[in-house]
Amino acid sequence: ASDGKGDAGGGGKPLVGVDYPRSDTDFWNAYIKYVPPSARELGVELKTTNSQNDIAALISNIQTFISQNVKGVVMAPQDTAAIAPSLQQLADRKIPVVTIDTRPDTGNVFMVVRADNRAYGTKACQFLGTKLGGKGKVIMFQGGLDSINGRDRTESFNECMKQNYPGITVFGEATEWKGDLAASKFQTRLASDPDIKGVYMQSSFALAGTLQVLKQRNLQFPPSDPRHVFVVSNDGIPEELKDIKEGLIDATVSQPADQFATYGLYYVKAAIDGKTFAPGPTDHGSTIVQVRDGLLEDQLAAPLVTADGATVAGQPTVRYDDKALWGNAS
Amino acid sequence: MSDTLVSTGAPAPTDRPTARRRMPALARLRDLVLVPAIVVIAVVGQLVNPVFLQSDNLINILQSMSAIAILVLAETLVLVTGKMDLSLESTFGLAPGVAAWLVVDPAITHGLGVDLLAGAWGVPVTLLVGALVGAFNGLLIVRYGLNGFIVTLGMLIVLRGLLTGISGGSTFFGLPPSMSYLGSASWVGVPVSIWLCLVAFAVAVVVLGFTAGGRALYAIGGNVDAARAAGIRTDRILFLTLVTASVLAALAGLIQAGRLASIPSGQGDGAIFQVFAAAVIGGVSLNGGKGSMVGAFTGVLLLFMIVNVLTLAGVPAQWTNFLNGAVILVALVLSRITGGKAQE
Amino acid sequence: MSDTLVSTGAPAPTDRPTARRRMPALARLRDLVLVPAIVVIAVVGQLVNPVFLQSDNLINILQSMSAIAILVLAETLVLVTGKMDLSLESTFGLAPGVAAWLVVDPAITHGLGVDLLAGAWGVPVTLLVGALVGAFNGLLIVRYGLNGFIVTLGMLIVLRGLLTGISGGSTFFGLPPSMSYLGSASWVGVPVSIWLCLVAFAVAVVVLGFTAGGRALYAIGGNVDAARAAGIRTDRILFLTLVTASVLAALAGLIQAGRLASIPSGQGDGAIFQVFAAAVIGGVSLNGGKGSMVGAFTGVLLLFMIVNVLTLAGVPAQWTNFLNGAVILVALVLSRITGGKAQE
Amino acid sequence: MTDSAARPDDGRTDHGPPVVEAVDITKRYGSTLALDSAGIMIRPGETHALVGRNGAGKSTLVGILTGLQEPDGGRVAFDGHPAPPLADRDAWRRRVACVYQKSTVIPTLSVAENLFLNRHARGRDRLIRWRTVRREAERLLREWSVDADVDQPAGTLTVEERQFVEIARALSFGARFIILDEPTAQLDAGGIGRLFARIRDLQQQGVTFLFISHHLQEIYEICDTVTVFRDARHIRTAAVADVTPAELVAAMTGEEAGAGPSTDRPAPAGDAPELLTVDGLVTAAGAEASFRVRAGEVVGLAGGGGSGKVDVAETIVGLRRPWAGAVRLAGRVLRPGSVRDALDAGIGLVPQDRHRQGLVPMLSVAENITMTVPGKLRRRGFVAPARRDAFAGRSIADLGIKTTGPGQPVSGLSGGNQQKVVMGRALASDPKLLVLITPTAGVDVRSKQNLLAVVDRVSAAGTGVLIVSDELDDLRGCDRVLVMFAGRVVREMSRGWRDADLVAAMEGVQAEHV
Ligand SMILES: Nc1ncnc2c1ncn2[C@@H]1O[C@H](COP(=O)(O)OP(=O)(O)OP(=O)(O)O)[C@@H](O)[C@H]1O
Ligand SMILES: Nc1ncnc2c1ncn2[C@@H]1O[C@H](COP(=O)(O)OP(=O)(O)OP(=O)(O)O)[C@@H](O)[C@H]1O
Ligand SMILES: [Mg+2]
Ligand SMILES: [Mg+2]
Repeated sequence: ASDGKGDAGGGGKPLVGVDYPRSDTDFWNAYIKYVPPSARELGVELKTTNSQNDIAALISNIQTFISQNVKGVVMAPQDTAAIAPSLQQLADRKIPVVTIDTRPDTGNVFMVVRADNRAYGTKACQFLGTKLGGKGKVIMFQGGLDSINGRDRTESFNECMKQNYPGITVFGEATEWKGDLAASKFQTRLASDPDIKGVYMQSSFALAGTLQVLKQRNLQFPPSDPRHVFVVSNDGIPEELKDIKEGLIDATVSQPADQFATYGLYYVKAAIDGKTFAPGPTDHGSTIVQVRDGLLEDQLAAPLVTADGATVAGQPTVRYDDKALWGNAS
Repeated sequence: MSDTLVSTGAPAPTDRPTARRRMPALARLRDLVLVPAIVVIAVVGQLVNPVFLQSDNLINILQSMSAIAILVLAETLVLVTGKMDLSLESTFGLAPGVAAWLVVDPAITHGLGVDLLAGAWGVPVTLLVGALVGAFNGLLIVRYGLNGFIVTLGMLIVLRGLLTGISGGSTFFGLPPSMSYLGSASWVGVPVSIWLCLVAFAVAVVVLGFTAGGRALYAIGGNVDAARAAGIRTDRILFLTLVTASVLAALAGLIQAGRLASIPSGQGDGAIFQVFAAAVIGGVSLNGGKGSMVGAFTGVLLLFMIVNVLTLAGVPAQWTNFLNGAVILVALVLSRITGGKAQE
Repeated sequence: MSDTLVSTGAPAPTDRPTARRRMPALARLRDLVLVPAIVVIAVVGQLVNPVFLQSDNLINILQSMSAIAILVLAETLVLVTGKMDLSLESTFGLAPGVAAWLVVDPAITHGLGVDLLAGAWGVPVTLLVGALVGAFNGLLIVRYGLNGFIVTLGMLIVLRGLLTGISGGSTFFGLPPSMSYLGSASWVGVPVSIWLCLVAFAVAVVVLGFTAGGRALYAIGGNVDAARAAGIRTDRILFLTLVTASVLAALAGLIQAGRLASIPSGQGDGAIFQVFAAAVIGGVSLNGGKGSMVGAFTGVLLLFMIVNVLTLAGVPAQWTNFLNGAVILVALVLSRITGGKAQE
Repeated sequence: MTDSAARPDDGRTDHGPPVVEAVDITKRYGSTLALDSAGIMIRPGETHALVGRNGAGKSTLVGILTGLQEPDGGRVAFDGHPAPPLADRDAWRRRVACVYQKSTVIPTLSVAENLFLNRHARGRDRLIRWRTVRREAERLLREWSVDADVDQPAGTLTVEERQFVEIARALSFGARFIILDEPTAQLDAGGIGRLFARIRDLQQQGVTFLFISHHLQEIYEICDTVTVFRDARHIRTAAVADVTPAELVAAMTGEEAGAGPSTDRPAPAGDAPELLTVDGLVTAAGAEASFRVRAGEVVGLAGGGGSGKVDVAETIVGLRRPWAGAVRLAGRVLRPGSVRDALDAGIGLVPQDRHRQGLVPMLSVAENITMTVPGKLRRRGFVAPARRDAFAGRSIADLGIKTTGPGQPVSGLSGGNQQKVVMGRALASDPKLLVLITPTAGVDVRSKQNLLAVVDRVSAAGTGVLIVSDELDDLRGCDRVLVMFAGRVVREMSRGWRDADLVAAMEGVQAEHV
């Protein structure tokens, strides 16, 4: 209540602290871009910080939120174990918390807004498995080993492959979310296994390098060509949609950056206003599930985007030019 | 270059004696050379956001810097002797990481850890790992005379890889209370980590300034042959310094682990840049023999105040790093200039 | 030394001449000290996976190392003069990043870039940015005599922040063909980047070995006062070296950008550790005055061969870093030991 | 003192066990044999001189006698008991104190701390009492009439002051046996006087000394016994009174003492053109000078410590930027502060300190010699190694540099030969004017003669020479000597001066402006 700008007192806009997890990936930059307009729309005052993918910085940022008397906090802790003490602190001060993208391992929050990372891996696996007809070799560019989202995608992809497409060999390459490492390892792998027919990259970080390697090795053929190498990316940034259109890649998972921003703030405002939620379908096409005692999670839809929007392995997909995709918003 | 540049002024003979006499006062003031900068940042911070000087926020600054500050203390010890230890940033993560690996129960942590030891072993094992790393560094550097920069650069990579290896890249959590105590408890309303950090620096000030061992570090850093000739057991002291620094890094890692109630496999990654920046801004010489604990402390304090002010000011995320870097660069340059002559 | 011994008449004269005569040969062999290690790795690689020695894979190794190799070349130049430039890793990303920012069309890239210049400006702007960064470093280090480690540590942070600032942290896509040519085209079946890298090293070997300017770098690194007293324009040469190194880093960044057809805002992040490791393994001294381009080249080659073999061997992801680090550490230690006396 | 007449060289001891006895000491550094079954025996109360050419192994023996180095073979005994183990530094320091040849002052620490390094005054809580340390340090410095603030970093001291800190420290241990390795090399006459007075005091108290110096007159001044080393071996030990200087030199060099530099070099023709013109030069440090050097003339620039002679010389050659005034060489005005320009104009330089400014130790002899003349080695724009080696080969032959070949790193040469390399570098450009700053510092008798012979040779060929030195031997061959004192040229002495006059002028006695 001491802060001059935002004040919860008597009908003023509530002050909400939003911590951005990092500003060096396209996906999170899109998220950062969507937050302020959403805040204006919902009528909340913002305090933002950036923890640069450093959990210690996040904790310190939460301290500054507390000292600035925020009424609610939205954050996206990339390390889901380390956040527990801070959650406790916020809970002690009755400050509601919404986490985006990740679910804390321990401790409770008002709502988790995320897409299911395990589903990303499974979707990519089903797409590649179907397109390759259940046999052949695929390479997977894992993100950082230290990322929970990366590990979820890796595990679910591997599990799905083992279960549904035992005929497919998967080369998993650790890349630390670095494009140059991915490109080098792709090249090395192509040298030993030139018959790789599928690529799954866990984020768009490896996009350009992968395409460049394919181009250089004359492996870029239109999807209709039997020599085509199937590429599945992840994130749904505009560049990926463009590449799908041009037939350079085949699919991507569109992480709803815009909805992360909107619903993160929506739930925190709701908490400040004293609303509560229960498991079940929502008004925006997603489902709230209770993932453990006292922890609700709004699992936003993360559609698989393809060139034709056809159904793959029984799952619906979205066409690359669908206006609903955030990557197509101007 | 200094020859030509330094001496362009008026004829020296007249002002030389005064220049001499001014020196000692300056030398003592050198430790406090950052105080004006700290005051400026504090004033700016208060103007930017009145929250800045509230005790809550000040405690926040001190707490968030406490682990790194101890790392800076450790590096300062090594730098004073004229060596370098880059691997401290990895020890910072590895030491508590190994302890966690040995004590946490895979049943709770989804298969992480081996649950070999009881939780109470966490702290001793952490410090032991620190000591072992330091001893290994010492063996290569002191015993076999290998270049410290090179050895610890290699160790930085190996130790980080080791932590990734045992953790599989995951974060250790579910630490025993003994391991999280230092980083999470409070005494009289002030986090233990702050007390620990302040006490560590106070002890270091006394040791470096008023004990034979501490002065030996300066002697070794200033001229190792001369130190040996004066009867200082240079090898033993260098070795002990490296071990002490690694143990301190392990302790710092423990504080960090307690604060996060977990140990990410990337703990400490890249911290060495910050550590060097803090030490050097604080007047510690990379050539050895020069630098004080008070200076090093003001160096870390300044860096963390800058970050805090930038956060409070709500600087656009994409420019935070640049501004942070620019302030560090300016501080580095100013500290060199006020710190006296150009040096290599 | 010769004074004393030549006239002793006692045991020395018989065995000394041979020892002496071996010296120059040894000195030349020193450049090749890593060759055995490279052979060992090659044999291991071939055993692990028969693909290893196929031209495809060899080209792959050379191509993936070409950008870093040029960075190592640049750092070697600086190290030979007895300075250090940590900021090369940031210039590596910033220089092409600024060029991309100026030339790419925000309409294609969703708001990234300012489209101020035509695509053809990409390459000159990249090199110009490199030159400016080098000149700024040179100004602070040579003109104002600030410590190179400190200045470039600050610059490392600032330049990285600057790239994050202008890119907003996003990756630049849609580079003009001129900017991606070097990293993506091939001549006679071999990528241009490999040619470029080999030519750069060949030129560097000639310049360092057979031109007055190149020898001056060694003289400066060996004893800057002596070099100055011998009429070498030390300041000017140091300045030019820093500028050249930064321009080379910019060029390396361009190659990398072309290879990935994009510039992530983290391009080069952490590369300096690798660069130092390669240079030092290759026998370049951190104290200046010692080191050869051939040695530096074998250093990078060894590092990239190790990574390649580890990839081909399908080492579990979590242990890759550790193994990589361990091999580097062993190579560092061995190269020091075979490279002769212990040194600081 | 009383037993100075005894002859220790036959190994007979007649007054208790020797203070120290080293027998059969062998020490190798890589392929260098620094000591070859050498030994020494020093008796209680004597002042024992150790002489020998550069690299004879004197300092190596000092290292072994003070426990810094382990001999590869042989044994050391103090007062008849075997020496303590190397690790027990305290035991060594109780037996022997030493002023090492290499500075052991730590520049970053205060003067006070340097004086009491590793033996600070401590309170009952084991913490250092700085106030006491400072007071003791002030007392100590006063004894040596060194007027320096004990709180300043030792790095800010002048060379002389630093040397006194070393000496004061070594002598303040109260040790009964003190080694002084070339303590006078950095001192001027006044300083040497103070040191010797003090040594005589201690001699009265029965303190034993081992004294090393290249200045033979000092040996005769304060020593009782002298040991000569040559080529890593013990050659001779005798009472000082029993050997003539010529015999000493012969023992050191292994040959009959040759004649000193010839002094019968013809004076330059009176109409020789003016070569160097120094007009109203004021150095940045405030020293002033105006003088001329004609072609073929050898001019000395003399002065005591801090007289500004080096300052003036370094300003002339462009190593320092002048405050005012101009320097012309054969009519061409030299660009202030540019060594390159001075070299291009035709100056050849031997800088003051060969280790600091003279040589790049890791580079080869050939590279060091040719460093100033890259232009002469070029073939199609590139340095041709063959041409470089040929060029260097000529210098090596001309100057008689002992080396395995032009490719040997210069760090592997002995001091005297290193100095010849510096001389070779100065001569490489066929200079019109040779500026030699303290060219024979730390160089043994024989090498000194060789270097000065070069001066005679080049001046005969028409080269002007400026020798900047306070060594009378260096200056003896000069046509004129300019004497500086307190930053001014106070006297000009033409050939035939008497030593006493020159020394007096350098000390500022009868100072009168010319
Ligand atoms: N640390 C060392 N490493 C290698 N060689 C050494 C070392 N110290 C001394 N030497 C060599 O040992 C020999 C003897 O050196 P020492 O310093 O004892 O000579 P010195 O008689 O003291 O000469 P000076 O009169 O020049 O002081 C020389 O050839 C020298 O080059
Ligand atoms: N006229 C002067 N008055 C006071 N100080 C001076 C004067 N001239 C020179 N100095 C200073 O004295 C120091 C020694 O000067 P310089 O090296 O020229 O003397 P030097 O005669 O060569 O003595 P040394 O024989 O010790 O080398 C320098 O720091 C110089 O700046
Ligand atoms: Mg000696
Ligand atoms: Mg002088």
